[in-house]
Amino acid sequence: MIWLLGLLIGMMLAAAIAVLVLENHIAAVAATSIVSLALSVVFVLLRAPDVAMTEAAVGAGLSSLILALSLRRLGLWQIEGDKHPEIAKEGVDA
Amino acid sequence: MRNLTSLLFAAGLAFFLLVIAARFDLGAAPMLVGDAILQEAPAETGAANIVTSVVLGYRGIDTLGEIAILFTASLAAGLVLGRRRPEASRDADSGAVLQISAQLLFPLLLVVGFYIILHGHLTPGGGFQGGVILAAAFFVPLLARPGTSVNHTGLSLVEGLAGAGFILIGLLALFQGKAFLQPLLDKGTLGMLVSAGTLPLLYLAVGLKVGAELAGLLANLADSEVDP
Amino acid sequence: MNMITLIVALPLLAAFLLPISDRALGSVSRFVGPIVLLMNIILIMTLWQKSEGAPFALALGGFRPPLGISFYVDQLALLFALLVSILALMLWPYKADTNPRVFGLMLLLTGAASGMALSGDLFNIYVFFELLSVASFGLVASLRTGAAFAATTRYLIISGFGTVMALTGVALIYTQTGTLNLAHLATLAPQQLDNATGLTAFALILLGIGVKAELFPVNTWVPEVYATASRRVSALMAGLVSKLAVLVIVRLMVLIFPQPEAMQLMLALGVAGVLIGELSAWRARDFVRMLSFSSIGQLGLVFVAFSIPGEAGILAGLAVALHHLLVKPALFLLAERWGGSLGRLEGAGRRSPLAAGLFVLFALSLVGVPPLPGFWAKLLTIVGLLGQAAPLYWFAAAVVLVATVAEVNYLFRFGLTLFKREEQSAQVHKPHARIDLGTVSVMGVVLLTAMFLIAPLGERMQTIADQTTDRGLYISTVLGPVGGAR
Amino acid sequence: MTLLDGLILLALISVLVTMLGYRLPVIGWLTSALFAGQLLVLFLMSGLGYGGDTIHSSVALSIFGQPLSWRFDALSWFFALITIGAALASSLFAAGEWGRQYRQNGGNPGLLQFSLALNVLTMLILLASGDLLALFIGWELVSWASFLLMAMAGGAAFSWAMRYITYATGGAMAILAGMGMVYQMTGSLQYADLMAVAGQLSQAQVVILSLLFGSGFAIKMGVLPFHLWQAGAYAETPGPGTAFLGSISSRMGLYGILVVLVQLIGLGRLIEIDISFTWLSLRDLLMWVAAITIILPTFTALRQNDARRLLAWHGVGQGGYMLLGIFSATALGSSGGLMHVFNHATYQAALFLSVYAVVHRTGTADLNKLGGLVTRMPLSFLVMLVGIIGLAGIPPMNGFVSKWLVYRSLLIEGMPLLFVASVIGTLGTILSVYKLIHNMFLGQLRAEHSEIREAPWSMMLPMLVLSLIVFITGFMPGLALDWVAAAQAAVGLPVLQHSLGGVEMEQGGLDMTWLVAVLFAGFGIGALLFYSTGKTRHVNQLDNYAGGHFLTADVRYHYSDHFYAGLMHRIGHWYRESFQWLESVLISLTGFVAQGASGFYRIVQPALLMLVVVVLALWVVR
Amino acid sequence: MSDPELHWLLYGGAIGLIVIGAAGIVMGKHLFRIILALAIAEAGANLMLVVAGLRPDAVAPIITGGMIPEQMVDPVPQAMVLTAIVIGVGIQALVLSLAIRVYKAYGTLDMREIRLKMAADIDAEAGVDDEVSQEGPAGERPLELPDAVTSGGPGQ
Repeated sequence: MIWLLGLLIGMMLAAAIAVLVLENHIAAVAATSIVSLALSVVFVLLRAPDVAMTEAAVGAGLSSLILALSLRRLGLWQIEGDKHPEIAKEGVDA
Repeated sequence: MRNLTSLLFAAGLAFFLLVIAARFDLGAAPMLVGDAILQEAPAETGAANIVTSVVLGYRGIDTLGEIAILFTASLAAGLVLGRRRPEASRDADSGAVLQISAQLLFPLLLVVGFYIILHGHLTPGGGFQGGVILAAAFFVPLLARPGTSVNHTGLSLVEGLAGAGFILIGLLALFQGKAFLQPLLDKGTLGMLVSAGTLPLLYLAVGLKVGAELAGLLANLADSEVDP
Repeated sequence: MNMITLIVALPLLAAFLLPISDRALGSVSRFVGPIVLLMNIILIMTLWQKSEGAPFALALGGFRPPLGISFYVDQLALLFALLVSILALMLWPYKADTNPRVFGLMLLLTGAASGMALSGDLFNIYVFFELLSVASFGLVASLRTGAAFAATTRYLIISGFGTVMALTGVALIYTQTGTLNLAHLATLAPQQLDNATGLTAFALILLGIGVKAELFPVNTWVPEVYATASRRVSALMAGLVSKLAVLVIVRLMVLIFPQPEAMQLMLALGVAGVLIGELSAWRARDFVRMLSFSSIGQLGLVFVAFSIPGEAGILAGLAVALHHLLVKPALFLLAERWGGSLGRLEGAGRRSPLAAGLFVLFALSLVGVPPLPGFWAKLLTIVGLLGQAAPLYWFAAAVVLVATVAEVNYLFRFGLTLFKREEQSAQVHKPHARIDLGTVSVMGVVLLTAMFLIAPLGERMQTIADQTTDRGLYISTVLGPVGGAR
Repeated sequence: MTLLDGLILLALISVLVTMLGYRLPVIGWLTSALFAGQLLVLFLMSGLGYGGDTIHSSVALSIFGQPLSWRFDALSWFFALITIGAALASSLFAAGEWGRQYRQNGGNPGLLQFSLALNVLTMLILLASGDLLALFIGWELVSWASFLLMAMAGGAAFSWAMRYITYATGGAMAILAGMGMVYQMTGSLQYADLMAVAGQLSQAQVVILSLLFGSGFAIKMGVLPFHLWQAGAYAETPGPGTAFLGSISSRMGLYGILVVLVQLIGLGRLIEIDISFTWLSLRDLLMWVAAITIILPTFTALRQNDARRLLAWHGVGQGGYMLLGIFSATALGSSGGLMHVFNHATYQAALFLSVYAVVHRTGTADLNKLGGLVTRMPLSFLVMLVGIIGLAGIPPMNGFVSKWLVYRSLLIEGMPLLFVASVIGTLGTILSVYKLIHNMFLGQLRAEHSEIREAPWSMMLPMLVLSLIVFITGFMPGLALDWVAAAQAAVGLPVLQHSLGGVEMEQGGLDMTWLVAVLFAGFGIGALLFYSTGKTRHVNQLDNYAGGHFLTADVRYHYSDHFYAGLMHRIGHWYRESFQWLESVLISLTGFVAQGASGFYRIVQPALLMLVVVVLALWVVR
Repeated sequence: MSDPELHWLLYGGAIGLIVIGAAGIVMGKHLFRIILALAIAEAGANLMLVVAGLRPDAVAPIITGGMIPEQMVDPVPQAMVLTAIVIGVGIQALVLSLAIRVYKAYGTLDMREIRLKMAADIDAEAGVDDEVSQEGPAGERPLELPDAVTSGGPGQ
């Protein structure tokens, strides 16, 4: 089981870094929800089903929905991410 | 340069937090309160899901604060975003398939939501999770057919009444001479649907409130135009 | 005694129902808020009388502490709860065109603030703190200008970062002790938290909560938020919200983190706040930002005062905090019509002499001119600081004294500007709204009354400080046999 | 209710009356009457001035565990006498004609009277203080009351008042720090407790305490290097206010020094402390500061072309004599210093009032635009003559007596260098007062002033009374020396043996009665010779010729511009500029730091700061 | 699973999330990324709380079938995390709606530009020409301000 946990946490951290590094905003949102999903699985493994459910429903579901909606409102809903190259470029300068 | 400094300090934070974590007695949480609650909770609240009894019983006021925060956030978001203009342009309707499936999904989600809420004291899940699903239930048709206007009045009615219900249940205990938010009613048998006194009622209030709140928020965010 | 929970529950209830009542009753619902606040005030007064100053604890939901959440109601908590209601009533947005949502936010803010004052549970404090924050975000943004939105966003981000830090601190404490009840923590702290983990947790919580308390260095939001929010909101934030955050920090420090390192950390941050705040205020070119920076400096002084170990520190800190709580809102209200650069305000005082006179009164008290109350606060602080052996305290005293000179300079530079003979008579200054001026006048009267009643007030504050510093009393009240299921 | 309560109550009533009735036309007279009443109460307490027992106030408070009490001893009484006297003179001066004109020019004489009353009240509270806390409260009240008086004229007065209050707050904060230290050492703020431990304090503690309290009080006196604010601030105060401030206000600093350094810590402790790498003791250092305070401001005064500023700069300089006398710690010197407070107040008030009488009639205090007024305003001239003789320290006026005492004690104590320094100061004084009286009253009368009249009686009365006092206490210094001796006893200094005419000593005393008699006999003989030769004729000042032409009123043959230009050329003005340079450096430095501070609020990413602090805190914690 | 490696893994994960989130907040120039980073940091704090209540060989704190198991994990942190998650999403929604308004007002989400535009707005409203002295403090101000600060330039 520890391997599973290790995998999940590794995935989580990788996705978290991806959130900061990815240029495309939609991809970043997706990465955020991957973090949440992985986290909710971790919660299940940690014997916290309630928290897992909440994290899945709120973190992965609702929060991604909210983010996606506001992406649309912000005019950042571009799959290629080339319409606002300057923002995309400056998004993260890590 | 600044990024370098930032990374340096972020690494420093990680290092020090790990140093602190290294001091913990790993694998042996003290659980002073936790153990006592595990011992007493089933008898005191009658809820099989001890997390629920903590959320609504032992830490009920936290939950009150939490729904208040959600309420405040949606109030503030409403204040920030303002009301939509009726003549504002809307997104085009999505296809018929989506619309029909959304209509089908609505009762399903509703049922699931209420199920999760009402079984919150027995199984994992409860007001928050169910509330989110309720919100989704209201939001999916909206997504499918952006033209439909949200019934803000209804939402705020549910929202207000549910929140008030939570507090009133708490106050009821207060006026019976007990402590605020003290569970009332018969505890029932552990594990039955009708058990755990007022906890399911509280969870229902929480679920409705969370659902209405989030639905309102989503609807607000989804409006494609706001007044300037 | 259980009724005390009403002061938290009633505003929340009213806020929840406000959208409904707004639809149903229309403008009548504007009076709901003030009525609730009045009820709160009456409730607290009667309870204070009934408890005769003796602290009591109540277990919410009837679960015995430390399992359930308990409220600890001592004079300090009651005092702050009372001040919350009174100040919220005074700074209520009475203007006719106020968005009804603002009323709801105000009520939520009051409820959260009262809850913070009373709560005796670490995580519960965090929850109320978040509620307070969110309500204040809404209030700050309520003017709906671009600058207000931008300022709120920046404020929210730094605040959110602080929240994460504070939550991590709470997690550390829980990992170490397994409890969240402050009284329980107080019994465990000497063994469990008197170490690096405890101090780390304190540092994290201090910075997290310090965002609201305008603690250096997490106060960069202050000038922009106060400049863009409505003056009443600024007054509320500078006067009330910051003090409640301070109150929480003080509670934690007294009960859980009495280590000298914790105090010195707070002292160092406080000193930096005094220095930077007052010097920036010295450079400020408009009234509102001058007040904002000066508020940072004053809050720094509050932290400096509270970081004096022992009862002297609590007494001094309480005096400084209460004084600032009265003075800063008044000054912000005066700023309502005195916006704009200082040069534009030449001769404004001659048009509204009452307002200018009040400004001078409050400014005098702020810089600590005897026998106004501000002087006693400053005196207690200086005497307390110099009474400590550590050189950092002496340095702090020197900084506070030097900062006072800067404070006099900028406050009275402005004060004299008000009385300049008008060279450019083209400038027309709107007179203050009657409601603002009335509120400020009341505050001025309170200040003068406090000046005359300083001796009995001092005794009362002494008893409050005694009670606050008494860890044993706190523990026995909450965990003792009496405190359980009353 | 004791007499002290009565006095302070009366002062309070004066404040309230002036506050409520500031619009009344008779407010000036009313205030004068109230001041006279206060003076009366003070005379009822005159036992103090002759060694009577301390009078306590029945008011005593305890705030935050700190007892607060008030009392009057001989020193307080001595200072209170000067205070109320000066206030009475100023108020009387402003009550009649002057106030009317002031009102016409847009001023508010009621506000002036109110400020005077407020200043007197606060000074009485300061003088009555019975412990360090009360002293500080009184001190701050006095500071802010003078701020009001200085700022009330508006315009340029604002920036001077601002400068004053900045300095004054700095001083007050130094005193507050000193109080904090005292509290830390003794656990209380009572005089008695500090006196009790004063002997056991370590040298470092004494040095720090003396510097904190000393500099705090010295700021009010304008002792170097804290003198920049004073002359301008005093000069910009409306008329009689200047006289009041110039004569007594800054002496409150001396009172503080007397109480804390002399009475509580004791000069003996200061003498014990040697300053490393020099041959000076701490006391000597302070005396040298005093000496420099005499010289530099006096020569600065020489350069002034505004009569008010000239006098105000002398006010700064004369403070040095007082300090010099008191720090000498002998009966002779300290009595000189204390008496100089009284003397300075009297002649300085007389001088300021006579200058303002001239300003009242001519509308200017510019020394380059006046002259020859002796024929038009002879009484004012007389008052000024008496005043400058006093200021310059020439017999037979009272200034001579006090300065003589100081010189004498310096010589006896073996401090010739300081003696020389103070004589240099006196030299400068004589030169500059000559400039004053010459440019105003002597020489050519200006055409535009040919029709002016003597000042009205309401203004002349206080002036004449003051010059009379200057003369009488010069003639019979024993009158004032009685009070001085009682004050010396009150602060624990050795008491001067004196007689009505002066001092009796083995090494050669001073008897002013004889001296004055001889002097006047000399004058008499001179006058006799002058008038007995006959053949004098009164000529108009234009009945003369130069370069073969008769003179007309519009030709200026009166040398007044750039008075002492040659001397000034030799001295240069580097000394005064050097302090201004210091001040501006300090301000720039503050500005620089402040700029950095507010730059902090312009950083793009506040979260980074938070992170930095978290990490630093963790680093410290670990 | 009592081995410390597991705990290291979990604490490492939690701290990693917190630090990545913090780094994102600190370094991010784009408001939207900062909001995402905030969410990640919160998730890390939540994980940390849950780990705090973890106990080896225990089951979830739910009584199934009416019998009380021997060992259950601590329910209190779970309840707290439940609360924290919901709080987090509320705040996220609020900050997103603020971001929408900021975007509407200033047309950008770059934090630096936002700050500059906001500062200009505030100065304009206060009637202060930024950093140009309207009335100097007591005494003169001999030093001219360097350009970098005058223009409110980048704090690099």
